[in-house]
Amino acid sequence: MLDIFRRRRMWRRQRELKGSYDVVIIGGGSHGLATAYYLQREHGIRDVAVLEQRYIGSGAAGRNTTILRSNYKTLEGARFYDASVKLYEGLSQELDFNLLFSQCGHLTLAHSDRAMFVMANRAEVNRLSGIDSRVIYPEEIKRLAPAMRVDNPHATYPIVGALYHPPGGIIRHDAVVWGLARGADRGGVEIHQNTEVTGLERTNGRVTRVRTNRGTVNAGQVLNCTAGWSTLISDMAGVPLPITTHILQACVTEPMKPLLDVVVVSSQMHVYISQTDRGEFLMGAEIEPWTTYRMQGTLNFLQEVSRHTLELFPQLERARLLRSWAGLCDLSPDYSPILGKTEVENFHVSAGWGTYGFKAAPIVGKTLAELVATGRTPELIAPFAVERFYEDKLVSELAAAAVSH
Amino acid sequence: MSFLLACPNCGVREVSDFGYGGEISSRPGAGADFRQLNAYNYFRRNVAGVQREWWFHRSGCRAWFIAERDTRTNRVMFTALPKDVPPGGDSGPAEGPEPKRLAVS
Amino acid sequence: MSRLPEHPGERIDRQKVIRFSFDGKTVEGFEGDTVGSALYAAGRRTFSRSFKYHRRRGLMCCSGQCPNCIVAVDGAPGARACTEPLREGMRVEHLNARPGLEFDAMRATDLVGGPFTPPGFYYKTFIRPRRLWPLYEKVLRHAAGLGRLPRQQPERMWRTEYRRRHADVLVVGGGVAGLEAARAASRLGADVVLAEEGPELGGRRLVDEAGEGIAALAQDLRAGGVEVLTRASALGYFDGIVPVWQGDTLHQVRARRHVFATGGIEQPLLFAGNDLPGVMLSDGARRLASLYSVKPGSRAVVVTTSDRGLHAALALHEVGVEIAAVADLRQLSGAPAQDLGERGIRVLPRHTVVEARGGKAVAQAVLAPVGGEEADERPLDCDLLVVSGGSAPATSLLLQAGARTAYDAARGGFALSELPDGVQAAGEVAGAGEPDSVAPSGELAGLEAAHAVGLGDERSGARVPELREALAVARAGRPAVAVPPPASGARRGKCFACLCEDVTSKDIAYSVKEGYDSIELCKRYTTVTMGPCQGRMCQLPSIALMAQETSQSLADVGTTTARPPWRSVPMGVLAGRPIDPAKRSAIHGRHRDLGANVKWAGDWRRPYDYGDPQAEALAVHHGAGLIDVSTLGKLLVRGAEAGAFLDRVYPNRFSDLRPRRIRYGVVSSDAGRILDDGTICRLDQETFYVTTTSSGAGAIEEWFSWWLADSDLEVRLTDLTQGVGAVNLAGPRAREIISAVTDVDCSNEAFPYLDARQGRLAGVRCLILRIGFVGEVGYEIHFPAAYGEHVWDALLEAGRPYGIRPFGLEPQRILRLQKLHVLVGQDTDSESTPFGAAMPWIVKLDKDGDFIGRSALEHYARETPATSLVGFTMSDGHVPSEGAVVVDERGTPAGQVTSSRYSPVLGRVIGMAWVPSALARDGVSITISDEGQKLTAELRTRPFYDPDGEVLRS
Amino acid sequence: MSLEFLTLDAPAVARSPMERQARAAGARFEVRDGWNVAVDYGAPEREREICRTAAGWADVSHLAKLELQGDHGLAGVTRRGGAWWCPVSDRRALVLGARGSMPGPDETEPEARVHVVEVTSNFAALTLIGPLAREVVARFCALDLRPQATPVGSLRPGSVARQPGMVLREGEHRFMLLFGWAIGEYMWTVVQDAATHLGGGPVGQSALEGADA
Repeated sequence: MLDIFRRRRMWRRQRELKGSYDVVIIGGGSHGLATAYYLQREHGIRDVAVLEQRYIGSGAAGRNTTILRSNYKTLEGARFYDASVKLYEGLSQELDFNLLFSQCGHLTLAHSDRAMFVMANRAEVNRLSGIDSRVIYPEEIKRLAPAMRVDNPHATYPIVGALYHPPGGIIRHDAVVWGLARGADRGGVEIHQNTEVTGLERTNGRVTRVRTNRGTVNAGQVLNCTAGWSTLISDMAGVPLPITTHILQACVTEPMKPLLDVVVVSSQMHVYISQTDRGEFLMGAEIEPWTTYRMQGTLNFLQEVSRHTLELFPQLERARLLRSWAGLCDLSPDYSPILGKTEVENFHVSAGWGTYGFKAAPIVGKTLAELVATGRTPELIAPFAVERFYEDKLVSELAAAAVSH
Repeated sequence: MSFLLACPNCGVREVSDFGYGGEISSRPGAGADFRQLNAYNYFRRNVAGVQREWWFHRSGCRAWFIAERDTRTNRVMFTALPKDVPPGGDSGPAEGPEPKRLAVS
Repeated sequence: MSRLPEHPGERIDRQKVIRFSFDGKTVEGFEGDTVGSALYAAGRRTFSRSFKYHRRRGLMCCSGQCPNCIVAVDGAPGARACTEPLREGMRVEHLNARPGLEFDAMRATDLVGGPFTPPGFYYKTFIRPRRLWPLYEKVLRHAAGLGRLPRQQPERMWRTEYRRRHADVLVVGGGVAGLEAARAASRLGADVVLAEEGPELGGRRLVDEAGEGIAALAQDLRAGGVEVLTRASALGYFDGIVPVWQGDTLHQVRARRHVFATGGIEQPLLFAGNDLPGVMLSDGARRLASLYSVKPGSRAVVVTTSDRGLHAALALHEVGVEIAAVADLRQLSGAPAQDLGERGIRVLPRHTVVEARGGKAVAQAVLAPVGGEEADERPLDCDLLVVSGGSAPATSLLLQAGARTAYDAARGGFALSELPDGVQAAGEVAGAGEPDSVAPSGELAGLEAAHAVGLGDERSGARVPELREALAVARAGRPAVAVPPPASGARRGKCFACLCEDVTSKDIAYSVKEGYDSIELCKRYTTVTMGPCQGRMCQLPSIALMAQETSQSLADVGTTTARPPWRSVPMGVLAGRPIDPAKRSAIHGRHRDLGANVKWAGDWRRPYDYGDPQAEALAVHHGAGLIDVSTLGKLLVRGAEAGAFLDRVYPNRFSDLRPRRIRYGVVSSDAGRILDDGTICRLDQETFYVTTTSSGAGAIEEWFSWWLADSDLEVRLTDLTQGVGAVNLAGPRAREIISAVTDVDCSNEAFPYLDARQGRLAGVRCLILRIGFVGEVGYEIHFPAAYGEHVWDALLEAGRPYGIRPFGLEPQRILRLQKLHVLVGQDTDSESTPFGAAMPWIVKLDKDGDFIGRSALEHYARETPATSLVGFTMSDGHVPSEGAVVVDERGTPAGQVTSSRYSPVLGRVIGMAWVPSALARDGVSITISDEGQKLTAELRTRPFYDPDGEVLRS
Repeated sequence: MSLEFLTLDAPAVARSPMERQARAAGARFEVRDGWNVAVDYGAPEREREICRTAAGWADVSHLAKLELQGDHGLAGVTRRGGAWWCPVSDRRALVLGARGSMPGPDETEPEARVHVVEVTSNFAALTLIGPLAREVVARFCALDLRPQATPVGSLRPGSVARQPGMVLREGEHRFMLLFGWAIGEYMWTVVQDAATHLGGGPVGQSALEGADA
């Protein structure tokens, strides 16, 4: 609290790159910074450089819709994201930086029997993994989201029920980035912004040097923690990834007085809605089906997201949409991440997160740091190795629906 | 409603008129091993640059065709029915950035 | 009242008094007024309270650019009072003050605020104890937010719609440049649309000369066929589409060329108290006076960085405003300064304003020499402080279109440096805002746009270099503009860099010192430029402040990304009409007549039941049932190589299927996963009739045509899904019923199981397939959809003596479950293979040649799947949820229930589930976890009803 | 055994998927060529007026449609004997018109090897007619229907009200929308919603024939 009266730099001024680092992390987003943070904190590894091509949090970390949850469909996914939410719960105190994590609860609406099937299945897998998640019905939905139009006889998509996940919620995404960056910086990690990786040099099956627009550095281990560019970086190391890159968009309204206290998601209507602490309604929709690296939004998105939001919240019809943005999203074939070791010995990845990356930041940081420090893949992330695609052993979150924030 | 594509049968339409079929890849023959098969099934080149890809005119004539597009700009170089596609283009070198010109005044 | 005497050019009609309410009190204005001008004329200075500090805010720009006069109109927050036209009876309310606008309890945040609420305040507070955060958060949430919406609203009440407009040229901006561009393009024959944000055309000409000459120009345009839209805001640029919001309509303009003549945005100055009501931009004060005949103040101080402010001083003086002094940040003084001097008005060169003082509104302005000492300050009493900090080109739409800007020191702002293809810029936004260049710049842009779409002639071609020359001459003669220091008087109080979010110059300095030293980080941390004005008022000042704090040039600081929409827009406008597509069978009307319980099934509306699913299921066993299966996908696969093609896209064989025979098929992906299933009937040597699942129809058509697209196979595909209706007649009396209405011999000998026949049924030509999805003797009848009701009626009529009942999807699900027929998409998912789904017989690996999925299926044929699909029955009558989880002995999820129903004919609960393959044997007990309850089920591998298919074949 | 079951030659009455909506709007029906056709909506004169001044819409789903597969030899849309012959691709064409105007089995290009499939009830259809017809279509369709882009006698397959469809420009102020049979009810709702707002209304066959004359 007293910190507010002390003006202190969050992180040190940028310096020149050194000639070599024990660990080079490519990507100054939530994953790269979390990994750097846990490397110094849990393993005392401080000779770490985080290379960010623009400014920290400029990619997916600063563009997502800030939703956290762990009610995944697969056992592997549920366990993994549960560990992440648990870390997030203590992160404000640990970083001494309020990340504004609001565990306001997360509702995934079901509009059909088939959707109820999926909800029941997720609820049960979650319950068996110790995750608070259950199927609820319209009466309870109305209590949780009194402003939402729940039982409308003329609804195109009647609300049959919902998967309710009380620990889910929203967090301030930029604060996560800044808090982790400060923590990593104070532990000795170097954060280099405006530092773009232009090439990776391989010798004897290892990545030995990292070329950047600010010079070349030697690296003991290299981590690819990028989103949107993950295949481009991995290609530099000669590691193919089963990923395609798409845009995902979001938008906010002008700030309103509080109306909605939970996160509402409808996969059938392709929309997810929350109201931020500042009062803005924050909405997202589905990924554009075509691949692209061009971060430009579409009019279609604004139209569809508005139409679907108004179906649930007709009173927002005169609320003004203020700003929209697009980010890049790396999709894997089974909607589960690609995490951990690759065929190149000292090159590890955190990639292919689709729309789930931000939710996983702390646990990715913790597990990747452990992998880097010990050379062993932590059990929690073993199912997510890239090798699974060559073996056709998918961890499919697909039936979790088209969009599922 | 983003960029435009020209269906070889119907003409220019909004991209939302079409279904995307992904980059063109070659299917392994019968002798391929399981690993090669899965590389075909799951791995994509995902190039940042010019690629050839499948599109389906879902809202119109319902024909598949091939487009060559720069994934960095979404500029479409050409579209053609498979039988009319010119040779080459497979993972060729990426083009330079879009030409720019000076503003008026 | 502070109305000026009537003068030509005023937009109000003094004969027409309009009454409306502000915060419940009745206010009068005139027809032609805006809410802002009427309230101001009535003496109101404070319109709303600010976002964070709850400071008083009122009119400032009078053109809808700044956030200061945002109010709620008829319950809808977000309206800009200064542009909102006055309507009789409208209800206007302030935002963000409680209990009232004049006494606002949250004002305390301003009084004690400042040092206590630096940027990032929330990130640094309320961290411990963790359990108290939800409580703090609740308080914070209620303090935030501006507008208030109804708690509940049953329906959308506002009719909005889309309109698609194609054009050769879209001109955005109806100032002189835009009008000239539109006229030039349209004279060459272009189909032109012009969109102007304001209520009338003219742009800055409305301020300078009350719109002189504009009417004639506009008349010209309309006569030339230009579609002129006013009160029409261009919201963004989306790869050639520009959405234009006009009232209840969202025009989606797809033009081949775009001319952006979006002008410039007059910039405020940063000084202590620069947000006080009564601090007004120069154009704003002039607009009030010239268009609405409202006297903006009685005694004004004017502070400017350009001639714009000097002209304003002259104009205000003209209408009787006393000018206490004019401060010009520049040294040089030209003609307007002389004019002022001649009128006895003091012009102070190299002076600026360091503070505005006052309680409810400006009462005093403190002027001081630029960079001077406190001793040189001059406090001047005034009730109006007119400021003009220069103009920032409104480049947002251009940037969205791919243009680039670069810092132009001579102009003190970011000017266009590169334009993308297909786009022109004209007028002030292109740096040609002066009277001698604005018209030529517009005309040039119009000509170039027309030329680019293939119009024009020799004369128009020759005009282009002339215009370029004229512009170059005009540009050469233009004086450089002084760049104002970013802030003055910050130590005296808050200088607002961002009025939307209450970000002060100190906040920006503070955040830079904390390390948020790039413009993007600073933006996110302080939220500067993220408010409703979209950076119009704060982008340039915040960049200047950043530059000062980081000792960089403005060019090095750079700009933030331009994001749509350029003007905040009601979601209702974006949403368009709330009508959603639905597919309905040709018999749907009959289902409605019968009171069916209709639900979604994929993109179809289908009867789930007709009131009593159990009875409907029993009717199928005891007499007959009739179900509408028109939703099935139906593909015609024709050609000499149709059989070879099906052999390629299915794992099982079809080339050997005899004409008039039917075979079940499963479509597999190249990874060996089940995509869809259905029946394939060979009509003749070259013709197959393929059905797919209801939800898979479109996808399978695409899948098949994809495999055909680059193959040389002589095969033609026709999708008949919507053109052909289908019903399934099933039950022990089905044969008698169908025989009564068809000329086809339906005896078991003449028409055995899995055969197909064509003939007439109730006069209609039909294709009859003998298949049995529901387990009883059944006929699936296909016919032209236009006869749907006729065929349906005829069968129900013929079946009446036999107790026929229509049945829906729900009873069908019970019936097929009794037969353990797999429902693709219900019992299978994206990972299911035919082997796991207990259909190994569907894969013919002994088939010659390649087929889709062959390699993968060969692999999986050798492996035991982890889980397998089997039937089960419950001993205790509990119906487990579909989706309930099968657990292993350690309680770990190991499978799932995919279907479960009570079967009335069997008198027990049955289902299907994925279980570990090792357990998938008859009689094995498994544990199901359902909402935490542990249930026991017993596995069955054979159908529950008619396991050997004797009924079916009888 | 081939495709007889697609033929519409029954003694029964064939019905459009929009029949119930037309009835609810006050349509008076007559059976013509085996189809229940909305002849008028009780006020033929007013319906003709709507077609002259605003936009009328008429259900024309009863028009016969044939798909030609193979080398149809059509270079562009042509009008033959009252039917529109519309190439969709170089291997596929759609012929549509009143039942009597349709080609017989031998009348397709004799030298070309063309296969014919009856697709009448694949496509429901609405004709929009009147000076505001194009504005009505612009409310739900992104196709460029300006005369310079879509002259009279052109067919434009593309999204119509977010569904696959086609627009055939039959005249300066006359457009036919073709769409899947199963979305007839939806499409009527969309057109009614847009047209009514612009002063349009449903019109019967008589008004349409009046406009033809």
